[in-house]
Amino acid sequence: MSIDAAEFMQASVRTATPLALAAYGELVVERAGVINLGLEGAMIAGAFGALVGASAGGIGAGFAMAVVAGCAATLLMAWVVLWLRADAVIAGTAVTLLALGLTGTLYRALYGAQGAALSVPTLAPVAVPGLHQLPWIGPAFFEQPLATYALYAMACGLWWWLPRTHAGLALRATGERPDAALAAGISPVTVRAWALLFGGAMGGLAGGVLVLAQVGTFAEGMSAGRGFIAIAIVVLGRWSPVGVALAALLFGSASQLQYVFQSLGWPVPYQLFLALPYVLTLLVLAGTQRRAAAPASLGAPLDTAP
Amino acid sequence: MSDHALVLRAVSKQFGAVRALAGASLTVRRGTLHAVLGENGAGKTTLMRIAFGMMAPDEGEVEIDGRPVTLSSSAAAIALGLGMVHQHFTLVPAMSAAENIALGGRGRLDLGAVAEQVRVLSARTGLAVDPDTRVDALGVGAQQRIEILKALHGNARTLILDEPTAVLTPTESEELFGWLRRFVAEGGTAVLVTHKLQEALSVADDVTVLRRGERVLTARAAEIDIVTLVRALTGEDRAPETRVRTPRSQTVGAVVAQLTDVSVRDARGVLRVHQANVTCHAGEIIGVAGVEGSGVHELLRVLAGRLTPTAGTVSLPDTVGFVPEDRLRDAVIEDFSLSENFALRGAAARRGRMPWPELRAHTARAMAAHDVRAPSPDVRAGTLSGGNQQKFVVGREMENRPALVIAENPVRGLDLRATEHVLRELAASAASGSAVVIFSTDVDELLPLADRMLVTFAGQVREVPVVRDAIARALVGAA
Amino acid sequence: ASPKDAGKSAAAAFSVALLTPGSISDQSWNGGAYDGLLRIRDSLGADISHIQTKTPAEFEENFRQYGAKGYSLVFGHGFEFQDAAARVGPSFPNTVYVTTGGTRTSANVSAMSFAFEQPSFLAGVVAASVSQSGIIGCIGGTELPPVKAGFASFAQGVHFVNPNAKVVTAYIGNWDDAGAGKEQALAQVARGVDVIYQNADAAGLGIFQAAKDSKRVYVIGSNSNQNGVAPNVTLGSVVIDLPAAFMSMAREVKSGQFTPRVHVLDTRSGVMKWIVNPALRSAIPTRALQVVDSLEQHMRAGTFTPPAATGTR
Amino acid sequence: MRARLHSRWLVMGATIAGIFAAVIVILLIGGYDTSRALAALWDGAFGSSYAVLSATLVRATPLLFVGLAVGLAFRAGVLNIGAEGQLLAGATAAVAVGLAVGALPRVLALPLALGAGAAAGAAWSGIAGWLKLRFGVLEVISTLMLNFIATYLVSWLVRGPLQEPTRVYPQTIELSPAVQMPLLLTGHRVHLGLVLAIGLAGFTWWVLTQTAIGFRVRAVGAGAAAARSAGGIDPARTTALVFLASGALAGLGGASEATGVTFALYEGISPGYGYSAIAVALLARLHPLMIIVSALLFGALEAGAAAMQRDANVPSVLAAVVEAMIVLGVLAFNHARTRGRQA
Ligand SMILES: Nc1ncnc2c1ncn2[C@@H]1O[C@H](COP(=O)(O)OP(=O)(O)OP(=O)(O)O)[C@@H](O)[C@H]1O
Ligand SMILES: Nc1ncnc2c1ncn2[C@@H]1O[C@H](COP(=O)(O)OP(=O)(O)OP(=O)(O)O)[C@@H](O)[C@H]1O
Ligand SMILES: [Mg+2]
Ligand SMILES: [Mg+2]
Repeated sequence: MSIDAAEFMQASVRTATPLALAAYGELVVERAGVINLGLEGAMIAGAFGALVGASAGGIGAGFAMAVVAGCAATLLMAWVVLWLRADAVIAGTAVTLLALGLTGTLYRALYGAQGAALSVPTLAPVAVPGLHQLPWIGPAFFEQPLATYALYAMACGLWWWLPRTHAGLALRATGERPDAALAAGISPVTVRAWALLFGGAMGGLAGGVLVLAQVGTFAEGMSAGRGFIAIAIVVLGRWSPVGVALAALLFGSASQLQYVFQSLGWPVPYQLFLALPYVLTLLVLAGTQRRAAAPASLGAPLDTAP
Repeated sequence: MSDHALVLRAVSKQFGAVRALAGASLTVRRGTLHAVLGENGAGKTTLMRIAFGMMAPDEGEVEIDGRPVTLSSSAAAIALGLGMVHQHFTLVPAMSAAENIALGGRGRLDLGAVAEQVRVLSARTGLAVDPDTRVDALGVGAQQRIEILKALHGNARTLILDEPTAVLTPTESEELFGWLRRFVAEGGTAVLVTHKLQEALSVADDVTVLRRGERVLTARAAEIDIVTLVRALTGEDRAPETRVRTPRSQTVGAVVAQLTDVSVRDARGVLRVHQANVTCHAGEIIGVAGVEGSGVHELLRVLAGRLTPTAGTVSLPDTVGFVPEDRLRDAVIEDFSLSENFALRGAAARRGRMPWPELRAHTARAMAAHDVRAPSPDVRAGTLSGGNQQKFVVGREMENRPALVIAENPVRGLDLRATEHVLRELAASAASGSAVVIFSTDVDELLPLADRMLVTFAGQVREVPVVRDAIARALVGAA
Repeated sequence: ASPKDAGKSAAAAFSVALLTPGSISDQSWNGGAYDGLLRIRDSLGADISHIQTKTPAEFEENFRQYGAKGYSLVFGHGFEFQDAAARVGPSFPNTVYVTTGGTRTSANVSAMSFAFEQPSFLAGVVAASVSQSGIIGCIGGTELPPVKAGFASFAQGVHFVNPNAKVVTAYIGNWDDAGAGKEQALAQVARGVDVIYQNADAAGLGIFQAAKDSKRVYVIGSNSNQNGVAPNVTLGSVVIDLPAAFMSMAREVKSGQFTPRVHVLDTRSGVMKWIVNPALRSAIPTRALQVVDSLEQHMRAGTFTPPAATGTR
Repeated sequence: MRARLHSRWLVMGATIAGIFAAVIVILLIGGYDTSRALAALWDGAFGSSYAVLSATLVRATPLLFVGLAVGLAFRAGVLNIGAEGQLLAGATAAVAVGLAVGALPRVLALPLALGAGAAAGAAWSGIAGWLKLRFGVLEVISTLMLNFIATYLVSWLVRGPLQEPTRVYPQTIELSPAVQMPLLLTGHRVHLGLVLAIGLAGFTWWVLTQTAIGFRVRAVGAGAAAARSAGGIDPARTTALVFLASGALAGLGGASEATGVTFALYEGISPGYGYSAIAVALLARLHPLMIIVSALLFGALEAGAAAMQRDANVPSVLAAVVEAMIVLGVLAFNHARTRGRQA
């Protein structure tokens, strides 16, 4: 039994994909100054949307429904947080609870308590001609489901968009100093609403990937805390697109390491392996975090008029 | 096109129980520089924010270029050719000057191009700004210059400047006014909110005075004098005080504080203060001047005991009063009541219970003694006007008769009466035997006050005569 | 009675409640129990009530609430309910508490003990016969006594056929994360595993998917008959006929013949079963099927007990 | 102003009505007896002395401890979201020590177990404090990671060093009566932990408002720069203290739950109390006495949701929906109330 490095990396990227998608959504939301604890809710909503969509109209419809469902979850969040000016942390917690409950309820209503079995089609990995033959990183990065390539596009897009467009600038300014944005004619409420919507779409997409590129069916609570991990990844990645990519990859490979170690059948308590990704994250943080700068207004409610 | 670039008519605005504006009006003629004066809290900023679309008036009308408008946001105002320099910075500290100036645009963002435009604008206006430096690495003077360039960047035809000179050096102010006069001469229009009466009379074409949310005076600057202005501002019939201090006491008191060969390096290892030697005597007022980055703030913080130098010896008295420049960051906690803010002094050493009834009574006494106008010691510090906050801070720091007082820009942004009050307090403190060190960006504030002058330049501290020219030369490093 | 008006006249009628530790849509441990509850309602006309619980604190609270409402029979679905049942039992002598797992009994508290080891052993025999690599995997949700016992006996079955085979065991850490289930399975497949015995409830769905995505990898299901979940890769299922077990318990209580004890439910009682997936019968060597059949008969007859069955549960 | 005040209440009213309508519609679509479901929700929380004394208050007790922990931390600007892990550490230590001292008389044994819980909670959050002060690691993320690690640590301990002697079940043996919290009323589950928690809420409030230490904590939280410059307060020292105190409160919550309700250590001892605590504390606007009220509200909500499952056959997933809706409704109400007062 040996560990094939290329295969390990491929699995790491696969595991990192939904985490990174959700984390990019959260990155945008946090750069606008909001912490979206409803992300987990958007993710489970997306997973359920994917099941419904894909059962009715194939994979494309599945992803579309995933995005719609994720957006719906955060629209509620945006309404409560931006219009009612409610505390985002409580609202996010409630939205997640709501989404977990609602998806469970609808799932049972539509598929009965017996569930949907492994009924939806899933995306197969697609090799990028040429690139997938690169040693080590070839299969890891270029033999993945289409969703992973969409992630690359998203990452590059954000990496370009944040510093190179006025919209990106407006987003960052809103997260730092909403009053400055307001003075410059930008509505912080509008910016945050769009950011939340994007965050919901990405969370939904991440849920969709779980169903349509990995498991092939829905299970209640299958997001299993990934939304919260995605939020941690944003912090670990210091709110930068490149940092988030690295952090997601770190988390993905730490999880893979955990799986691989268990599969080797060593006589070590399995909890040790399960804790590995979190311990590794702590160690990396201690080594690198020295005064990471969060967006200055992160978590602070707006008190300017919409 | 109308003769009037901006008209505000019978504007009212209420904030909770506070009536900020009570039917105030303002008429700004095209191609003029219009000064708006008023005491702290008179409603100047509120009126300007309404003109700029950042706030909707409860009542009243806004006309721009003769056309009645309803502004939904500052974006709408900017589109109509308005630009505004805000009293309290509206800059994003974590962004570069160029990014801040570009904020509010659309489409692709080419920071290189923006930086180039900023350089051009900077050269044209004489306002030196490095487009690539992050704002949080800059001093308040530079930040103010960025605010101004930001307003100009939108190609504004009408500029509103809310106390732009409060943090500028006299030279910078002169350059700004020079440029503003040219701007106006070329057909632009400017509204200048200020507390400096002399300034208003000398650069403005027209003057409007607000009091308690109402217009009490509009006149041609050339046709009125300073006494008229003071009467309009305060509603009292009196002349402004020109000297708050009698000439210096001849006897030199004992040494209360001494810095010997003090050097300071900042977090990045840059040398900010180099082998400074300063001696403060009881009963004297030492004026300090220095441009941004000259090490002046580090020097003052070492003197205040708030910064430990990298090298050299420091001898300070037990009690040091400190009035820092950034009041809301370093001196008061906005969410705390006045009593609580008062209790901050000495909080580190306190043990056991807080004697609140005593502290509250003490605060009330101090408020009365130092003319802090607030309903009670229990109100949030954040609800006080800037002037009253400053009087409160000065009063708190004076309360246990410190042997040494350090004040940084203590009257910035304060109106006539608050300024007089604060300066009088500092003078009284010296008279009662404290050593008082006052830093001000505006050297003219120091001249009638200081017994000695220290000027910092490039980390070096030099003593100069209390003479305007000598100080001005030392500020730029000339002999 | 419809499911929606249970509890109304609970005190008068025969009323049965169920506490599950997880979601009843897991197509496995909890779903099977809920089926049992529904069977009791349909066959015995009972009023039923179900609650999903999370913590030991809630176990006790709900036992008490059902006791106070005069429920006739309350199931706590798992060994983890036994301490709470033992504590609450004496306060509500008219209610029978049954935990599925555990060993604690008292006047009105019984336990059902499922002989996982019996069908698991048979599953091990099949797995070893089908495996080409001689490396076989077990994946569980968390390490609970029945899961652990099943895996141990499964390994015995594997080694019964192929003493040199290697069995690796892994746990996902929860029962919901189907994505993690899939990754754990793929990690095993990458180490050469080609048959996986899973007992991870909803998280196990990912394990079936991993087998579908891999070549020549098979899964063995557990708790419920999971042969339909992924018919092309599922060799068979280790089934607990929870409805049958629940029914027998309910009949006993309803007829007033309840006696507190540990009910051992095994192949002989028909509650524990190894069910081959008919769709994949051809993938299993005939010889292996014959061995399984004969072992099963011996188990039924009581002439063969898998070695791992000794010990407590 | 009058008009804006009205519109605010209007928004709140509309929101709450909307939420109420949504709850009813969902229940109706699901085919449930709406009035019975809502009655069960109320009865399960407040409908009887049993509901109050054995369900609502029992659930509110741990929430109160952890709510206080989070509230105290947030007051000082420490974003401790690790109350869950600290609670687990506290429960573990309380049980471990409780098993060792079970032979001692209760007056000694119980305080020892509780003290161990508090110390373990403090130590667990102390790790995050140390990482922050020494390496600048943001506590938002380190405390979250420590939650996961604590979960797996407990999972291992109950199958390893602390496992019951037959080594079958993943749990410890039961604590001896000497280490069990006294019940407040016989026949009801509410235990001394509630009194302790309420006492601590009062004590926390007293410390924050009346003592110099509490004043420093609040000052650092409200304005660290001013606290340092004007008050000479060392924010790092104060922050370290808050990490420890907050962790101790959460740890005590775990100890109270283990010695008052579960009497043994299980891996699923907390259903996420440490996360609910954030909502509990924020809803109370971090005021220690208000946290009593909001913990009670959340405890009642949990108890009511359980009753909806039991007595009206509303599935757990739907009960969660109703719970979330009510939290959103409370948020809307809170919004209108506080905005109304500010204006
Ligand atoms: N955001 C606000 N909330 C509540 N009240 C406000 C607010 N802004 C201004 N006010 C009130 O309006 C009055 C006018 O404030 P404004 O800032 O317009 O005065 P100002 O003339 O600009 O004073 P200064 O000379 O100090 O800048 C203040 O006394 C204050 O009570
Ligand atoms: N959040 C608030 N609530 C109530 N009143 C406020 C609030 N913010 C500001 N104010 C009011 O604003 C007035 C002054 O506001 P502002 O911030 O313009 O200070 P200022 O007097 O202009 O100080 P400075 O002259 O130093 O700029 C105060 O009188 C105060 O009553
Ligand atoms: Mg002002
Ligand atoms: Mg103003």
